[in-house]
Amino acid sequence: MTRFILTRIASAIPTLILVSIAVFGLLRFIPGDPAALMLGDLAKPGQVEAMRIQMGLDKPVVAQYLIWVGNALTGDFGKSISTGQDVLPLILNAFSVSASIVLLGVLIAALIAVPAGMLAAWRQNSPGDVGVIAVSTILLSIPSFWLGLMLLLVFGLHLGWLPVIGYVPFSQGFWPALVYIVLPVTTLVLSEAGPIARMARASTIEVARLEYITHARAKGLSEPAVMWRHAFKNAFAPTLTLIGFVLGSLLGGIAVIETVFTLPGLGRLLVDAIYARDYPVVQGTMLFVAAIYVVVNLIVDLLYPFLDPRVAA
Amino acid sequence: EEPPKKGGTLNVRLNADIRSTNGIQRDANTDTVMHQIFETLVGYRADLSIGPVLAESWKMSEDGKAYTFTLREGAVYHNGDKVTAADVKWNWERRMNPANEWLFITSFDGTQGLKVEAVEVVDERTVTFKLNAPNALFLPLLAGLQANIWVASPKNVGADGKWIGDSAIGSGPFKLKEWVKGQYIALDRFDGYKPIAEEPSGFAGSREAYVDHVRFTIIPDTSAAEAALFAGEIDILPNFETTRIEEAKSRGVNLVSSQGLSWTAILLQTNDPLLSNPKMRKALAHAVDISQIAAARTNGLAKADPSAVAPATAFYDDSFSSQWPQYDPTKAQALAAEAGYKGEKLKIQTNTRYQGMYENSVLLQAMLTAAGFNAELEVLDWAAQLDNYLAGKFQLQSFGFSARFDPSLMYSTIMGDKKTDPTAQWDSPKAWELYLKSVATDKFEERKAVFKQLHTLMAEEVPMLGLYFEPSVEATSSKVKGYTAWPAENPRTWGVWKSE
Amino acid sequence: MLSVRDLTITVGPSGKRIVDALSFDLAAGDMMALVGESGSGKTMAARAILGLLPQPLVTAPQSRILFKDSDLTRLEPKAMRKVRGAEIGMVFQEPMVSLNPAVTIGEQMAEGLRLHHKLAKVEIRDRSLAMLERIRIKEPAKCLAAYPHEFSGGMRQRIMLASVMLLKPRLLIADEPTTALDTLVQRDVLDLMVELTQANGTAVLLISHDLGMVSHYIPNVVVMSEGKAVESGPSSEVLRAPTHDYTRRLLDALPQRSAGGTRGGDCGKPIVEIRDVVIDYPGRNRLFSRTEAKRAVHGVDLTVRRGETLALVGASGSGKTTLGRAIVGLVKPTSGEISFLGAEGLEPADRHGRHREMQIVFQDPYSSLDPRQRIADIIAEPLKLDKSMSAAERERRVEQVFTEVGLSSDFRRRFPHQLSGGQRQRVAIARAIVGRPAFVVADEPVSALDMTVQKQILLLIRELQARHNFACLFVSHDLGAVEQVADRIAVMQDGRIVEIGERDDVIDRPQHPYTRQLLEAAMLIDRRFAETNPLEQAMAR
Amino acid sequence: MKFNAVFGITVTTLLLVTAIAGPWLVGYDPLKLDLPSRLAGPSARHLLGADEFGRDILSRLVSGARTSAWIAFATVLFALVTGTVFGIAAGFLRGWTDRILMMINDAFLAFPGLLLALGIMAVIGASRDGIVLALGLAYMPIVVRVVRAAVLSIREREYVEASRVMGNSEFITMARHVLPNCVAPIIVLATTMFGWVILSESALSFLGLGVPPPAPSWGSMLSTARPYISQAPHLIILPGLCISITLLGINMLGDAVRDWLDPKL
Ligand SMILES: Nc1ncnc2c1ncn2[C@@H]1O[C@H](COP(=O)(O)OP(=O)(O)OP(=O)(O)O)[C@@H](O)[C@H]1O
Ligand SMILES: Nc1ncnc2c1ncn2[C@@H]1O[C@H](COP(=O)(O)OP(=O)(O)OP(=O)(O)O)[C@@H](O)[C@H]1O
Ligand SMILES: [Mg+2]
Ligand SMILES: [Mg+2]
Repeated sequence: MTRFILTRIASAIPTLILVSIAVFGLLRFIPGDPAALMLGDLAKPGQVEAMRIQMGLDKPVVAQYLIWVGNALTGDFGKSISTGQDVLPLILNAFSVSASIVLLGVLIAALIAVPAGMLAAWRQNSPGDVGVIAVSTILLSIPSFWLGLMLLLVFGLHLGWLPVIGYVPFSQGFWPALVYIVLPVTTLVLSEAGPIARMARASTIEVARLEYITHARAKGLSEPAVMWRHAFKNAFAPTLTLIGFVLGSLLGGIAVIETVFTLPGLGRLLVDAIYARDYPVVQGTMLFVAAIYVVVNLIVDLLYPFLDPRVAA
Repeated sequence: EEPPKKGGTLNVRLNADIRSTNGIQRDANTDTVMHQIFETLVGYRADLSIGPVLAESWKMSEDGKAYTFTLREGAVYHNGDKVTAADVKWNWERRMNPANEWLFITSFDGTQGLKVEAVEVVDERTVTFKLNAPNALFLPLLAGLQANIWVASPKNVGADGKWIGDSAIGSGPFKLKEWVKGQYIALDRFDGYKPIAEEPSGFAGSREAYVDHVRFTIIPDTSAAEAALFAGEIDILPNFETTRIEEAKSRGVNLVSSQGLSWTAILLQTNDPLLSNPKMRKALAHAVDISQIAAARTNGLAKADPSAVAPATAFYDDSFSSQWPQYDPTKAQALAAEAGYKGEKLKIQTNTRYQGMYENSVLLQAMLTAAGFNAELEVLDWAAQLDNYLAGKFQLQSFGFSARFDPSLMYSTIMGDKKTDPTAQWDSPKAWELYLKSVATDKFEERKAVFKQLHTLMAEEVPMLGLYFEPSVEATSSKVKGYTAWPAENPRTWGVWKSE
Repeated sequence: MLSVRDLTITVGPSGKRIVDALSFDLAAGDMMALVGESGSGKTMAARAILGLLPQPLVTAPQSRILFKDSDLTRLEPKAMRKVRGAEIGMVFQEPMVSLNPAVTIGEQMAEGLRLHHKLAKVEIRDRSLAMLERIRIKEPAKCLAAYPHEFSGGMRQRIMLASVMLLKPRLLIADEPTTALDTLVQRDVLDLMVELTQANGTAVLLISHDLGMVSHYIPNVVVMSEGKAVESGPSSEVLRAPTHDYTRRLLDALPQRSAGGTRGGDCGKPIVEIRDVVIDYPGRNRLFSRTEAKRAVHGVDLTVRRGETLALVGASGSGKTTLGRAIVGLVKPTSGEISFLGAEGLEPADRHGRHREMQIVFQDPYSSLDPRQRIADIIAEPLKLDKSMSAAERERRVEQVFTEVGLSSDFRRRFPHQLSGGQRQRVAIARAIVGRPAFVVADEPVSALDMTVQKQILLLIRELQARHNFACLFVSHDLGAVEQVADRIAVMQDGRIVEIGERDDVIDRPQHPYTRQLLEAAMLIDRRFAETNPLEQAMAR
Repeated sequence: MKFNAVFGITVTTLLLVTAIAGPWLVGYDPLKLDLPSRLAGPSARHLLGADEFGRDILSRLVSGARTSAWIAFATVLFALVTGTVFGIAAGFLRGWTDRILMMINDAFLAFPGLLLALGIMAVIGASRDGIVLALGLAYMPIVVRVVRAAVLSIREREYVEASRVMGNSEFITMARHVLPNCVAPIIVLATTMFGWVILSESALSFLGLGVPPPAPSWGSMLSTARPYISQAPHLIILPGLCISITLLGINMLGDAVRDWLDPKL
């Protein structure tokens, strides 16, 4: 198993290299110039050029890449072009924000959606099933930024129950932090619960018709027991893939939700950096996001054999 | 009107984090925050005249080539040190040091005419700036917000000659408490601040502060910022989108507005085969109803102004608005036909990052289409559009110029030789001569006459389509008292107090 | 105790009748057998008792199933759950698909005990272990922690039985519970059932094709054909003097040693050669460790010649299936060589083409049929590889195979789940032989077939051999069938071949003690059973 | 017929009819400005009201249907076909093929869609096809993952082994036995994706990378209406409703198709 983990991590290295090259190349390929953005309409000819030299952007792209990789290997991801801050702490701070919301949100979404989807499948075509389908489909069709704004309007403005903006890290106390992330987490829960519930329902329907389920019933097990002990593990595998995917992509930043609720998360960091053509930040963040993605997938792969012993890890 | 009272926290929205505290790496947000902490020698009043800030008075020499400033009595830094004339010199030299890459070096080294030849310390509170020639722009530049020519304590700089991290020891009414990157910048009132007697106006005059704390909260999303304002979580929302005014009023929010200085325009590439013909450009001008665009976009707060002279400045009168090809689609068609236009595609570059630029372009496209032009929008990422602006790679572009406090500064921005400076919109030797005339004197009437001539020329050549000056609208919660808008969009936190 | 009246099962509320007015009674402590034609509705009748009919099938309203004074057809779901497992236990026909692949054996066994008997953990474990031991599972402690796919077909069948019997239900319904068991284990299992009836007064309803076993163990019998009970009564009487035509045919079909006897020598060349093959199953990955590997086959040498049937018999779990799968290339031997038609090893690359010559009938036909394909498509599939064959020819061949294996062409458009166990098995056989391969591995191909069909299939194999000279590795526990079809017999125990020889030599003059035990335990029904009382015989044992 | 099939077919047909015949259905030009009616609510002049430039919402919705439907269908089709091919290839061939495909796939997945979209738009310019390509490439790796996972579990089944033993090539085995048995998750994913695509398109429009204005798409209508959310809620409710109903229909249709394909029902 340890070997498996090590090989998996080793096999992620080419992925990371691929990502870094693609990001590096694409960034320099798309129009837009960090120096120009910094100067805006105040720029005078020559000033942009001077700024580029100062930023080290005048060197050939390959040389820039090698310099960057070399520094990155020593843990130096450079400094942000627009704010001059070190990239790594910038990323880690932003990640802690995104991660606490995403983990909480996806966890709650899964805890609600997976049982709901499975229950719906179990009572296929019952009113409960129709209800779950309807709710999950409706949730699925609501844009999350819109949902977030609505929540903001209702709970933040009309009712005034919750703060509208800002973020307090958990290190500054549990309750204050909680108050600030209730709305973003709720938005995330609502927008992620739809697909998860549908996936759980579909795969449970597949499993529910298998012979061993009938056999479990023949043992006199109650329906919840049949479902929990026999259907769950088998039906959960595809859902786990989906959850893994959702986690992997969300941990890389929930730009929209972060923007609506003004959370200083990874997604916003990345989007802002892309718009500002803040190359070091984009590159560092991308590498980080790719690494997160690899780790989440590794965990999913490690969990898989527990759900389906026939699939050897 | 209740009397000012002390205490409380004032929350101000910023749409992005600031860049640094050193006055060199800057943007509009950075300027806003730094001007609460630091003081320039002189500043703009709300009527855009120059008033005292750190310098309580100044004198121009007879030949107009020397300005002598007297520092405010009792001015001290946040660390208790006295502000001295030597510090002014030291700050100046730091800025002018090419290694520091200050953006405005060229404004003062003779490249653009003006040159500060020496800064001399007369005594502890008196300092003299010596110029190469009289220049009407010297004081306006010194007072400019973007140049950030404020006076900082030399202790902000370490032994290595570099600015220390987030250090911000200034002499303003607030001192930096905490800068949490990406989230907020917290300021505390500096109780050692001794204001001057002059009434506060714009960035000039007394900066006496009332609130105990100021917090600039970073909220990039406009809708979220509004929500925060309506929920009472922020007190001041600068740059309020004019189209949202009705909504805000209905929610009990106070709105203050004033004429603005940011000029919104449609750029025309005069090198373009089609647009190099002035007839064609005139045809376009006739096809666009700028007053309707201005009205729709600014909710009636701003009038159309095709000239570079802002209505907020004392130089403006109605002739700047009226002297321009009138809205007349028939005439537009006739002119276009004369120019040999045969339905070729006209591409308008725009972006959605700035709502104003976007909406202007949509309106423009609809009007041009209605007048029989084959106009098309090309929506770009702002960075890409800016690249094109800098390289002159566009046919039409919806654009906005940031605030320039003096008409000459705005004219100088749009003028130049397209061969060497692709950002120049108006490549006309005649116009350049007029511009030079406008800065050679600081007599008001003389300057105004020159501006009129400039505008007449512009209406003749139509190098671009000026639309209007974005009004400066700020929304404040009903608790905020004593807050007024002024042409610059940068909010002020002094002179403001909160009621219960 | 159980009284079934007019049990009628239809496809949908008004469709075809699958079971037609079936009635019988079963008293406490009694054993009864349900025998009959494959597809006659035995399985469905049994499932109806527990209210577990698959989707479109429903019990007609006139049916009554009285169990301990309540009518099971009218019971509330909650009350029904109390009956299931605790009162009525059921062993399903297909053990391979009836165990949950994702749950350990221990957990699946413990479940019922925990639910119905509320026992402590230790107690549950002890009882499970004891039961596994009774049914001859080696290393029962390890077995509890293992997953179903790690077991052989027979082992899974025993585990199923164990988990049901563990609960000591009042009524035990066992649907073909011993098809995958060797004769020794089969005897143990049946003894266990008898013990259960005697100690607890459990009633047993056994569904079986094995008339030998029925005559040895079960006092009463109901014979079904086409959904109806055509005959019933004490087994001795019914089997001695069958009155119904179908019963008579059934008895006529009892396996006999084929006259052809040893054809082995004449058609010479080896088609499959196995040299010193060892097969290990790798262990399962745990988070930080790996369960140890398991050796299923320990160095086997074996040759199958053209045109012969080599029967592979042996203990359940001795590695027969594993060996068969290795021959067709589904399992890679750890060491040793397997050659087919003189060429070595079967890599996926060269499987194409040459592999058409080699087919397999899987031990578990259900899971080897694609649930989304119709029967005719499943059977026609191997023919599609032969590009020279026209669609019409293919059609004709499929039609022919349908009759050969005794399937009516009604089934052409059905899906696998709409068939009975025996019907599925025939589909699997049909698929294997439709392309006229040179060699077939048939893993328990007739275990789910009643005597008449079984006879038909066995004759078919012989006939095809005579006509096309194909070879067959015939894996079976049914020594009657083996006797009928085999040219040579190999006996396997614990992953080794312990005896191999001509059929008559092995059956009449067994050398190895294990072979002798197997043969002794065989409950071959022979013509003489009419004279002896099977019950007495059973008691005597 | 079941409710979901009826509803699904009705909505999809309606969508297609609107998409095809849209311009003839509503006589009003979706691009025509009417500044006095700015942000007006429903009236006789504008049945569903007017937007921030006074353009008629109804005609914009109808003309947006075409754009949105085309983008969604094309993107889902693109992602589905490419993703299924790669997913099956990776899951079935395993070994090096799998490893290399997954490496590339992971790189794709980890790549921010925004950057990808920016890059593509830079090459082929902001256009409908560019959006389809960008979104298709962004969604393809998801399909690959889901399909691969389904294949990994199905390939262990005995009927797949049976097919190989039969002598079927790996390709035939995949096409005939593996693929049909993965349809359920694929259909669920496809219908879910339909929604994601419409929403992503709105996000792209919001960032200025969507359908080039002034041509409307539901997504861009939704995003540009955002500042007016409380002032003129119909601007955001109506396109949102169109999206939601369409998705509801597509999802139900998907469910119906899946049930119809399922032999066990
Ligand atoms: N879902 C279904 N739809 C239609 N017919 C079905 C369905 N399921 C089973 N049948 C038919 O019902 C009949 C009875 O099936 P059943 O499984 O009870 O047979 P059986 O007596 O157990 O046969 P075997 O001995 O082969 O297991 C068979 O002919 C089968 O084809
Ligand atoms: N996937 C597996 N992992 C581990 N062990 C296995 C696996 N499959 C089979 N075995 C073990 O290999 C041995 C041989 O199994 P095999 O299926 O070949 O037996 P068999 O002779 O066919 O038995 P039966 O007659 O019961 O079908 C058994 O002990 C079984 O537990
Ligand atoms: Mg049966
Ligand atoms: Mg076996």
